[in-house]
Amino acid sequence: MNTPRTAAAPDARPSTGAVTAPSAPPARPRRGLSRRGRRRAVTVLHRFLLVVALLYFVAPFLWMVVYSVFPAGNLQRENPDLDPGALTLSSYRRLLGQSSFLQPMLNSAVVGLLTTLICLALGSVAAYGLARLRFRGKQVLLLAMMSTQAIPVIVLAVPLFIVIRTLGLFDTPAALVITYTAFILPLVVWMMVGFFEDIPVSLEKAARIDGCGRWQILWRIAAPLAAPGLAATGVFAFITAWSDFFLAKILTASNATTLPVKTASFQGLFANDYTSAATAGVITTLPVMLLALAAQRWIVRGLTEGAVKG
Amino acid sequence: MGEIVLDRVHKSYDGKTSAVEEISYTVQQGHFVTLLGPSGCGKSTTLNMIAGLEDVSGGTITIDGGRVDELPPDKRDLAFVFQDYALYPHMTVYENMAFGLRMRKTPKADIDRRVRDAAERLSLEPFLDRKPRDLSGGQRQRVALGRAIARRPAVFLFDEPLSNLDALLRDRTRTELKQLHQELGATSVYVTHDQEEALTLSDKIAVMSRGRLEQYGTPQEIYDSPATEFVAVFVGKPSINLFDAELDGGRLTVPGTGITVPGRGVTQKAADRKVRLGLRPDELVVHEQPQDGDVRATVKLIQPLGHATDVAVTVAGTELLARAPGFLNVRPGQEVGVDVSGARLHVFTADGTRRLSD
Amino acid sequence: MGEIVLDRVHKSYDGKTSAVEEISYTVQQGHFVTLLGPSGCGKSTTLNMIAGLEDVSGGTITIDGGRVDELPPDKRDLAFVFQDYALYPHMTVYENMAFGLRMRKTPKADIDRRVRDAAERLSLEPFLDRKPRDLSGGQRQRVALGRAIARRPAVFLFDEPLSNLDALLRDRTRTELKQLHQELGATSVYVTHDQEEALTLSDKIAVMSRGRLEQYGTPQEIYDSPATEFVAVFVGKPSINLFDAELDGGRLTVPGTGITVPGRGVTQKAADRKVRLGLRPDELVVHEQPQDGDVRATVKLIQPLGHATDVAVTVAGTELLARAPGFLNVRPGQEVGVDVSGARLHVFTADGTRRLSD
Amino acid sequence: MPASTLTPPRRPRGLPRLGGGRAERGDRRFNLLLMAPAVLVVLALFAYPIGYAGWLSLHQWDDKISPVHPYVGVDNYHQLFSDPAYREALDRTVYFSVITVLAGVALAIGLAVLLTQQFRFRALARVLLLVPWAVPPVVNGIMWHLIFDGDTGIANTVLRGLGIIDTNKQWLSSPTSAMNVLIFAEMWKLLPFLTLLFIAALQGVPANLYRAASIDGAGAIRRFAFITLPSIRTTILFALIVQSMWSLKVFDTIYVLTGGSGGPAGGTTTINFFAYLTTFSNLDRGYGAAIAISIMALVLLIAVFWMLLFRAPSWFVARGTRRRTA
Amino acid sequence: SGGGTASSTSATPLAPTSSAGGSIRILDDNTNKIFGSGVVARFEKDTGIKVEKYEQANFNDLHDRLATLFSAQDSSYDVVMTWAAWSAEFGRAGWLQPLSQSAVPAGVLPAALDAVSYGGTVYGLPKFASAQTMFWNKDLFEKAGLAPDTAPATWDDFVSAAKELTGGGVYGYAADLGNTDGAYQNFLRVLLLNGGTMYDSANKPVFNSDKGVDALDRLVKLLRTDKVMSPSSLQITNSSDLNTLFANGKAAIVFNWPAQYPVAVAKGALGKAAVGSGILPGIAVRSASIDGSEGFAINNYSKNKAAALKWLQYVTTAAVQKQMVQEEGWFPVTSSLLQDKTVTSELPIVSTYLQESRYQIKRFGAPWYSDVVQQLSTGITKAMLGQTTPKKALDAAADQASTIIAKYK
Ligand SMILES: Nc1ncnc2c1ncn2[C@@H]1O[C@H](COP(=O)(O)OP(=O)(O)OP(=O)(O)O)[C@@H](O)[C@H]1O
Ligand SMILES: Nc1ncnc2c1ncn2[C@@H]1O[C@H](COP(=O)(O)OP(=O)(O)OP(=O)(O)O)[C@@H](O)[C@H]1O
Ligand SMILES: [Mg+2]
Ligand SMILES: [Mg+2]
Repeated sequence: MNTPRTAAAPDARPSTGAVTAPSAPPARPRRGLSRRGRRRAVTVLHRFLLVVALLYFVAPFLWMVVYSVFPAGNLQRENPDLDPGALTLSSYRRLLGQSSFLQPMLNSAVVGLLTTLICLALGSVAAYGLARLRFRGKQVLLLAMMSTQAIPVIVLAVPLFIVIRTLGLFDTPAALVITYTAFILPLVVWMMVGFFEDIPVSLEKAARIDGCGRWQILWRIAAPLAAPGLAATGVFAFITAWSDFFLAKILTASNATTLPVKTASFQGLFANDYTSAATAGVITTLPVMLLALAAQRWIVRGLTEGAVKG
Repeated sequence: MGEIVLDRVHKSYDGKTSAVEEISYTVQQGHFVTLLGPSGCGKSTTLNMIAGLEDVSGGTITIDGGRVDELPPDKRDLAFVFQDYALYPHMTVYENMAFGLRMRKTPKADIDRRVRDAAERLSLEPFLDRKPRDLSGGQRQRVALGRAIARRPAVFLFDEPLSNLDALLRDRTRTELKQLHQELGATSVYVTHDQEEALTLSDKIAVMSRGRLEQYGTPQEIYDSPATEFVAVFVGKPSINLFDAELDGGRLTVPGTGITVPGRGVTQKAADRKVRLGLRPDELVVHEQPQDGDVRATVKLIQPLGHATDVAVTVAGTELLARAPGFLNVRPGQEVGVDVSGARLHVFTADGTRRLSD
Repeated sequence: MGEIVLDRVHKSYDGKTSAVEEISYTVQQGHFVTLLGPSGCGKSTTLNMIAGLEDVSGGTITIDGGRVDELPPDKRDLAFVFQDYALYPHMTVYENMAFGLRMRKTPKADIDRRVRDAAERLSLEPFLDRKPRDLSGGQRQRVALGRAIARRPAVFLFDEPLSNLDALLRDRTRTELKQLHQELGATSVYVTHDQEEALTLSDKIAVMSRGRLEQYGTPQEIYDSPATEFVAVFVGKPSINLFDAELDGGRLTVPGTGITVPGRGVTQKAADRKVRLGLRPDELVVHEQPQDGDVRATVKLIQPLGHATDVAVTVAGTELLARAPGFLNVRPGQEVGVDVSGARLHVFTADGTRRLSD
Repeated sequence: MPASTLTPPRRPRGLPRLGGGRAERGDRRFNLLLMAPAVLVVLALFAYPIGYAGWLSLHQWDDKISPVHPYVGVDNYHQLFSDPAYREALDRTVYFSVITVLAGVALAIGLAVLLTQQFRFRALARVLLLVPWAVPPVVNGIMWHLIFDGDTGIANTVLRGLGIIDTNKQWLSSPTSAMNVLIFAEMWKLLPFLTLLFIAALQGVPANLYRAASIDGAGAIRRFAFITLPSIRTTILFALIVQSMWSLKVFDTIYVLTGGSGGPAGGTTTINFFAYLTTFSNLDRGYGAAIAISIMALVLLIAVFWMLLFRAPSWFVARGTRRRTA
Repeated sequence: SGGGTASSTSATPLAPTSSAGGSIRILDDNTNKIFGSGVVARFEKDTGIKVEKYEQANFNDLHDRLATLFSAQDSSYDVVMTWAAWSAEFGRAGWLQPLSQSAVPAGVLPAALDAVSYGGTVYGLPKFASAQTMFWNKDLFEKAGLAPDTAPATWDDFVSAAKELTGGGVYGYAADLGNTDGAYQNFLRVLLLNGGTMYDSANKPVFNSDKGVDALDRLVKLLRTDKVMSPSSLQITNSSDLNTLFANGKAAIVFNWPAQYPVAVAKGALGKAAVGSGILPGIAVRSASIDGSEGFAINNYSKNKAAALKWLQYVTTAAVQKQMVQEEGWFPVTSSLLQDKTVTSELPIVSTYLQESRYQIKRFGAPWYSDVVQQLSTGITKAMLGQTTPKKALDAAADQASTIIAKYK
């Protein structure tokens, strides 16, 4: 499985292409032919590496999908039997018919959405303020925001647990919404600052001349223009909240259990059920994956441009 | 409607250095006034203070007799055209032009009429439903104008509105802008660092340098009688030739070059022996064969422009630029004669801050 | 060293439309040749093919007699100055200038000598240790030049190297560039869409339009005898006045305007009754009081330039631009006289593709 | 001195020190108002727990042993140095992190180069890249467990099919191979994000730089070395920092992949997992807090290390104010 | 023994009351299906107590979750699942409600009750009894030329039989050594069969005695020398995988929990006729086994302990126990049911259990169980992998165990 490794620098490959073209003395016009042949060789190599890389990224997930739609008996043997006739959605039907599975699903959705909304509301407004403000501690503040990511959740797990329990929020969606907000909000601010900085100040000046107040500028000019950023950040926040396992494991017991926790629980001591685990895995992944794919253009922009600039 | 008076207006961003030093002048109603100066001289700052986008640090601004310097921008009845146009990317052309009116709660029907009127004036009708990103640079520029026009304000402010256009379009739009002003007759303040724009467009020009007002006058005053050396250098293309000269009993001599002219109309005070002498290149005549009374010069560089030719020559080490009409048949290194006698004299004190000639 | 021959060079990006249609010309050794034309006409494409940054789709390019069109760029012994300078942002000025030499395994000492020499020539010594981002636009431009000079290639290629500079700096750098070329004497191909740059800098100009070569000649040939209507319009500022005219027995008449001139030196064939007539604005004379033989015109717009004034007038509905020297004391709406008799005639076939006058 | 006393007091207390008139002060107040809620929320939600964790780490707090929790000073931190389990976990973490961070960043650059070339289905390829990114870590663990199961995993089937092995390899049964599987699984998950970062960075490199370099005589390899790498330097730094943080914090995948044990034989117990086991399985909360805080210190230390290595601490600081020019 | 409770001093043992009502919440592991699919409903009907929630959680997650809950003094659950190790750990910490002797129904098997007690205090009632026995594949025995109905009675017999059985993709033996508990169980089983023990009477670890070293050595030999143990044993983290392996005919002999039986005889698997069941083959003793009984306990922070106790007792009733045996194959917790003819005829393994229960069945549940097992299993796995010798592995583990246990003094 060292294929991706060889992909390291295709740019650094062309020399290998010389194999296909007879080497010519340097700096002679006839060398042009080899130039073309070399290009073709590089192209072939590029496509090959590309296919390998994409297989690496997609195949594992597809295999889990396969696991979820074939009876375990077909797969847990020397050579898997992928007879299409054996295809069955029974495991999906079973899980989705079980309230003990639907409840976590609902919890995840509620927690994810609420967290996203709160983070976007607080975070984008703060990011706007930060983007427009110039003061000495600004960089430090941004850096502090980012350095919250350096804190392992494990440091906060016990204290958070105690706080949450004291507030009487243990095993409620609110517990998760609050803690996720703490972890995601700094990231949202960090990402959104970049987007707001990209909005030309002259637009806001124009709006002021046109008669907008401060809130109106925020609402009518800045927010719509940062919409792609909001979308990207929102998807990012949602996926982060949706995917969390650790905090949900610590801060919930049953009522507010989320999908990842439920999914992880399919590997028990006496009832290891690979098909259910795979099915739950697919179900857990699909919503966020669809979201990610739908918003992919924004995400790429949001994650990268929001995160790294200059 | 639209007389603007700046009275000792002053701006400092950091509380220490001045971006604009106490500036006073009056923009007459209906006039087109240009703020001209190099980058960083405080043009935009001045314009922003008039607009209310920046607070004044001192002094007062009045429009039609009413003090406005404490009013927010939207209470000042003015429109602003930005260098980058500042069109709202998420709104159509129509919405862009209507936005200012909507914010002012103008009735729907009125808005529509005024937007369509402005669009017609600028031939923007076909684009009303497009977003700014689907327009060319020139079209965007027109939308920015349209947005200002639709508002029908008492005062138009422009901050280098043409500088993002390419040369051809810039010339064309400049002409359109001038025509528009002739039609609308609204007071306009226009910022540019391009002297040609300033000369062609303005009723009056305010030349600024390092936050100070160097001269305020009509284009002809500015060009024919620059008040300071800075103005003389900044206005006019190609740039004026400037020499350290000596003024002595009515004669001006540029030491070591053999250039000497009678100082017609130059007022000399005791202190003004050492002066600065300016001669515009297009007022110098180049003779391929040196003639009597010509300064002898060696050709250094020839730059034909089609209708004229710029010739850089050296006179005893001092460089001199002359512009001759048509194509001039000279070669680098060739000896030519330069006749300076026909040139108008621009004489300034040695520090360049005061004009001595009339 | 450095003669470039383009022989039926052709380029198509998509295999269907031509970005450059079979173009042939020779750039003589040591000449400064400008590719001039509007945006998208194929100037950069041509230059890139010479550089080897684009493959040719057809035809051949030879430098000093050797075919180069299949060689990679680094085997062609040329330097390239980009519009955006393309300075390596992570290298100091010194490293930028040394990079090309390092890549060619030039000895360290040699590199140092050549870089310092180039830096001195361009007064870049104080900046050698800076990164490009710490330089002004003009300084960056000079570094880009320095990088090219340090390499001492047979051929210099420039792709609009001045267009990112502001007007003042552009003029100054243009002059420096011309001087530099005079000193180095290396063959140079220069792309621009600015006719003034082309006229001032070039030994020869290749005017291009839509991938085709319109005319190849010296600045004077291009300006005084434009081969096509396109060249006439594109070269010369302000732009030439053009009319649909009738050529009849040696007389040219612009119908409905009263403009009529004897067709001196115009060769007429049977088919050429309907022609296009071009008159340069600076060859027209405006009389504040109409005189005998003048065409009567109404002033529409006045644009003073200082040394001259552009006056747009209408003659029976047809617009005409004239440039008069100095400040002209006329007002929009005023009636003036325009004397066209002194203007050189530029007569083209009705489709503008062939010149009829000499 | 006299000058400043003459000027009217322009600066109300608590506001950033800048000049300006009424409107500008209003703007600043407004912006501060916008920032306040988020900053306060983050402060509140982090300050207390971190303080609490620090306090815990100074106590002997083992729920199973005793309900009394005496103050023990830095004893817990002292224990870190003598605890072989911590040492081993640290070693494993270094192994895991060095590979995931260095190889991850290197591979991601390679992949980004692959994906920035022109080819027909480039948009689709970049979409597919998002698949692993969207997979929750828990599912990631399950997935690789299915694949690397020694008996029924598809990995063995494929490798047998290719003739690379002839008897099934028990991937998850030895500590080293389980750790390698874990690295493989984590790489799968982390590469897309890093690759996306680098794709954006590569796209930001002006094409003319490459053209200038090729005219200057640099071939493909040297263009990569002299232009590409230096141009994406800040992104590399960012990726190294971010990935270091994540690598040190990896938990979910280990938990699921190893059935919550960090096994076999503790082979996949990184310090973060060790902190978890100590805190939640052994209920030794004081020591657990000390371990966790040591991780935090480590993360910050490594971030500083990368910054110093790149001699560009100013980049992070400058980012807040830099504005993209159109 | 170290039975001194640290914190449960205030708790008076709970005795049954007649007036139990209200509602309770139950947290179980995911071993049993019968509660969710009927027993809970019947309990509600029979007692009038409402079961607000019956939740099943992953066994692997449960310890940490319970510990977290308890340390937060949470009362979300009234009843929690327990077994030997947790009864000790949580009981000692004062998190489980001690039961009075009167709360324990008559006839509960001592081994099963042991799993819910620690240090003489009963903290809960068992829900099923369990011990490992031997299962073998009669078809494979026949194929290998061994007598299909005769079980190997000694370790050596077992090893030589396993050798005969190994080959052609089939292994003579397989185990579940993949996780912490699994490694410990497999070692403990051989240790007991070799006549060894975990701790001496002063709770000093003695599993590194000669007997212990020999026991681990035998286990290692199965894998590394005799190569009769399926290599996948090292990655099997749960008995259900082992169940599948045996049921698929990949392993001829396994030592496994009773739940192996229904899986093996299920449709599509081996079938009744092919599954042999017997007691574990001995080394120094004839046989011995490890205990896997589970039960329910009452959260000490529960607000409705009386009703919770009702549930505990209800689970031990004959009706529930019978269903448990019949549907899931676990052993009943009362001796009366163990003798029940209908039960034994249906499940031959019940009589095997009866036989096995004549010998030692232990688990050594203790408060330090999870810490010690973690250390010990690391050593065992390393020894299995040949990375260390059994002696070194056990000595090191014993050292660490002493340190850990010392904390509980
Ligand atoms: N927001 C600001 N904060 C601090 N200093 C500023 C600010 N805006 C402008 N300045 C400074 O004030 C001075 C005048 O700037 P201004 O923008 O008015 O110049 P300008 O004449 O418009 O120049 P340009 O032609 O480059 O637009 C400059 O020195 C500039 O650096
Ligand atoms: N890489 C390319 N792929 C496809 N078409 C191209 C490419 N580069 C240029 N073209 C097209 O080829 C034609 C000529 O382009 P070229 O860049 O040479 O023009 P130009 O004269 O340099 O214009 P400009 O002054 O705008 O730089 C244009 O129509 C352009 O759209
Ligand atoms: Mg400005
Ligand atoms: Mg171009």
